[in-house]
Amino acid sequence: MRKRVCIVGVGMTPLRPLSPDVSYKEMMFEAACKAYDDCGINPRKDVDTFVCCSEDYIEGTSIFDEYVPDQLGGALKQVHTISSDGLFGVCAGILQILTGEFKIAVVEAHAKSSNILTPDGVHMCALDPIYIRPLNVNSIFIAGLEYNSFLYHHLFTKEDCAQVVVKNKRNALKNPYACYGANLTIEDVLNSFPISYPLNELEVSPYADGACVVVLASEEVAKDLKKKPIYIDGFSFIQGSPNLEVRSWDYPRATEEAGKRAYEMAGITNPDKEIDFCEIDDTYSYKEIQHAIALNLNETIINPSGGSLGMGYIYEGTGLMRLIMAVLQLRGEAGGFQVKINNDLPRKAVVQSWRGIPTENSCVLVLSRE
Amino acid sequence: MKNFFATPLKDEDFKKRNFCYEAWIGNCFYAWDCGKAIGRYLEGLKEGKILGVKCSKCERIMVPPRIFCEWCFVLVEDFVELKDTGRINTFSISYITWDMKRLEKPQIPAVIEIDGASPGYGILHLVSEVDPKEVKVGMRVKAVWKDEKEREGKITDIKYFKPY
Amino acid sequence: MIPKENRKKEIIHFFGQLPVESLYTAGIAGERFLLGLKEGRFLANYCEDCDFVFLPPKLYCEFCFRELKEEDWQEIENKGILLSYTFTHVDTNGNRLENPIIVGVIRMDGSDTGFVHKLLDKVEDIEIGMEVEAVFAPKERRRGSINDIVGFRRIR
Amino acid sequence: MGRRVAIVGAGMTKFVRRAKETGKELAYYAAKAALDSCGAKLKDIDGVVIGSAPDTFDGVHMKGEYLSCGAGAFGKPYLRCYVGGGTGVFSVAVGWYYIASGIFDTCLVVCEEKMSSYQPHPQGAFLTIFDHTTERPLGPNLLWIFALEMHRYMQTYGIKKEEIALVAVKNKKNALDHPAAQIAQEITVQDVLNSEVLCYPVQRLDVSPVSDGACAIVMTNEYLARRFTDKPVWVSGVGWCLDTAYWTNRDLCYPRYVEEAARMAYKMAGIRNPRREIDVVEPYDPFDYKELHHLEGLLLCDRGEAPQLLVDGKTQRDGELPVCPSGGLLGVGNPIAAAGLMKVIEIFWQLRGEAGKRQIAKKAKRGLAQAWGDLMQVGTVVILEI
Repeated sequence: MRKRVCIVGVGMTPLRPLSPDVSYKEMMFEAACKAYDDCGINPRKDVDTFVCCSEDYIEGTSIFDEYVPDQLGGALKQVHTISSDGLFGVCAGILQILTGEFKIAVVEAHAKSSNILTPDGVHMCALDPIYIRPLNVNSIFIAGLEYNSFLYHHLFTKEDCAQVVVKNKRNALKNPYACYGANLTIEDVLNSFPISYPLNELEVSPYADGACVVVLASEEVAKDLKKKPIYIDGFSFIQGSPNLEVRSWDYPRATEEAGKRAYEMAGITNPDKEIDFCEIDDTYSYKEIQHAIALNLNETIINPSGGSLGMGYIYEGTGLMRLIMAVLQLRGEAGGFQVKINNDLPRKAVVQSWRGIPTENSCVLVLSRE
Repeated sequence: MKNFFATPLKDEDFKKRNFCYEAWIGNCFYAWDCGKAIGRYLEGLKEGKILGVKCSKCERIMVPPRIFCEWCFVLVEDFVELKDTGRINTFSISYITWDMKRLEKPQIPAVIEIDGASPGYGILHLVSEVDPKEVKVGMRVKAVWKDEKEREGKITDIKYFKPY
Repeated sequence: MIPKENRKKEIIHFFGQLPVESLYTAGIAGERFLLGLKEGRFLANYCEDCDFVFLPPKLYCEFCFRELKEEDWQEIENKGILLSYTFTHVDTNGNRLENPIIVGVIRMDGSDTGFVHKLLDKVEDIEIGMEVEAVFAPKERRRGSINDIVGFRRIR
Repeated sequence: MGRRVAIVGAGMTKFVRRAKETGKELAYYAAKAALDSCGAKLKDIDGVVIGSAPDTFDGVHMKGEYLSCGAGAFGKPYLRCYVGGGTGVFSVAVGWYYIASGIFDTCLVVCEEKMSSYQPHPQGAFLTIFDHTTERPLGPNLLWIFALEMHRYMQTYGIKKEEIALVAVKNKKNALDHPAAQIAQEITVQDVLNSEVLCYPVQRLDVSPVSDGACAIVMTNEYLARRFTDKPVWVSGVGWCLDTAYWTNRDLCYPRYVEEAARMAYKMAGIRNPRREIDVVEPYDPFDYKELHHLEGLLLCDRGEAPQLLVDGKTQRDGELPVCPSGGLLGVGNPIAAAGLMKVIEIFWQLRGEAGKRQIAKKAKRGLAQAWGDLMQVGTVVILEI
């Protein structure tokens, strides 16, 4: 059997709509301290490699990776940036540990969404500069097109999607890390502002500030650390096309492929039976349903944390925050939002992330307690 | 596919825009949270003071301030007031702007080691009121502050450093 | 953890921007396509290995990396069907719009891609599967840009 | 070291001031040329890595996503790595860990940069690399930090401008033999010293140009390597290291981050005495003094001694330790990430004896490529062996 990599420590700051009391460095430092304390390591001595996930336009700084080492304890050590969602960064960490050259890897991702005064302007810059941007339409239209195509081709209704919002925001009420918990009705969702038909404003994950740090270790090292490790049984990350014209509008094919590969690696043949709960991307309400179908998870408990609809969307940190939520569940540390399967802690979980519009990609991890 | 291939646009064609193109001006504005350490630093500048921090473990005094010691990885809380004098660690004489236009009066950027901070701990700033030919590494310099009323809590509250 | 401070803070934010002004070339395939639009023609190209017609055309097939050559280019008809649409009620700064902008995905006849552009019809007239055609800007206003097409409208 | 990783094919575009191609098309040219060079098809590739420096150059947010189709990433695992100027060489380290992990058998590594999109001058993208609160209000530009570092280096070791200028002379001349070169030319030390002073001590001819271009390599595990080529080149060591962001708190006279990166790579490659064991080296040379600075950081000479190697002619193509036989960034051009990968490709060609007119005199068995980036902060090193 292939060697597995373990998650040995997690740390994150509770998400907030605003965080004027701390700078991004201070926020990262707080999350890093928590994660190192969680597994009882000293980053200056014990960590072999650091991965930071960030995008320049989100930070407002070119070559942002300059500013990451100090607050993670990585100065004059092996640090690099993966410009992608935190979950892809975890894959980069796993690959490094599997080479045998590294024992402990740290993955960080964060967002100071509140510091971006012109988020729509920033998102516009992600569109193709020749074919799409000159149309001068807010990039949210891509979600509208996807949503409409999804409703047309699949047997789901607008109400089903609104129900996702209601469920996730309600779940988030029990989650102390979440900042957008609410008790809503389907009507509330359907009556909210139609930002890009059929997408309503409440169906879009609201932005938040927060930092997440995850510590990975090889199986041998993990045994000697503070807490029982969570194992990564399978992982996969798949790229689709950046060109809207060849995008698959009604179905996330990259997620299906990533799921297939991750399940194969983890030896999972019947996900619905074997997976106890999942934390999958819900940047927009319909995305949760799409991703659940693509991952073959129809009966499983979905997003007990409240997802990004309930917790908040922290750009590249979103995938990592979902991973942390899944780890807390598997460890039995989730408190008020703990999932129980026949009075026992869950054993296996799936975590998935997507990088948001206009991208087509997906990263899937299969976690297990044993 | 052959190696070493690309289609260069000639300067002339570029100037005349003899090709299909799109132009875009980014709308990317930010309000970065200063947080604790840099917030204090800027408030200090407004009051005409340069603040540093001291690590309780390795006892280094660092500037600009931060709430952690990057070498010991501990929390740092001890703010200390430094002097507004220092010595030039290294400097340059800049004759151009970023887009390669000539400057009428050259600028002298320098790394200035601040008195009161640990040796080698400096900040980036400008040196002025001196003939560029006279500037030397190791030269003693002192901050020239804006008037109290004009200071707004920015690094530019120090207009520049001058020899003294 | 970071200790709390009982102190009125004077300075909370620092304002700035990422000043980015860009000039993008349309590229080798893009230029040819846009010059076609300028003449009111739709040019596409075909990857034989993948049996796939790209619109807008590409220099290469992104699925198999075959270089798309001269003989792979073809003109297609100005006619297609609507695959999806949306009414966007916010502008590029996030401000709400009184009248939504309508965007659609169009599969032009003879192509395999979903071409994204604006729709010119009224909100109530639009349905998935309807036949549409491109409306070009007046010839003197075309400059070799995606906006040489004003939008698409239903064929009655 | 665990599993062995090979480079089996390489390709690159010409480096030009302004390319008509989009960034995607440039990436495609390089990637396709690399695949063709070893008879590989896109379907043979398991994973894709892209390296590209600031998004603001191309002017596209999430540039990694934007470029993915040109790098052949459709339906494949794909990551964009990013360590500023060090990205080009670092992307090979990512390719290495893709394969050395045992998860992927083959990998395509592509580096692209299209700096000309930035208006009015690509230098503007560097205005925002400084700390937004404590430095940017002073209006710093990229040349400042180089000038500050260069001055500190010269001052500390008593190095003369004439000695440093020799690097520009050597590299621009070497580039005359490089078919991708953008600004190859024969110049003299006097030309460098007489060129316009931009930011003392940096002068016009001390600086590499802004460029558009792309490079790509194909990497495989040891079992598949010979299926693609008779002459695989092995990646025997990779190293990287990022120093603190507080650059005004460091002594700029010595690149200790390059030393740490080199030590990591030497250890992995089992190299005890790099001065004897490295045959050819491509250190990063966006500015002429940088080549010398980096030779010292790579432990290939003592601190402050690199200029002597150059003066003695030891770093010429027929010397004891050929340095930048390609012509480097100063001669071939500097599309940031692509320039780093160009250096790795040069070592690949040199070791295979395929460098044509650029082929070094001695028989090379082991070579090293290095890049540098961020706020004089990151060192990335790759060691190749045949």
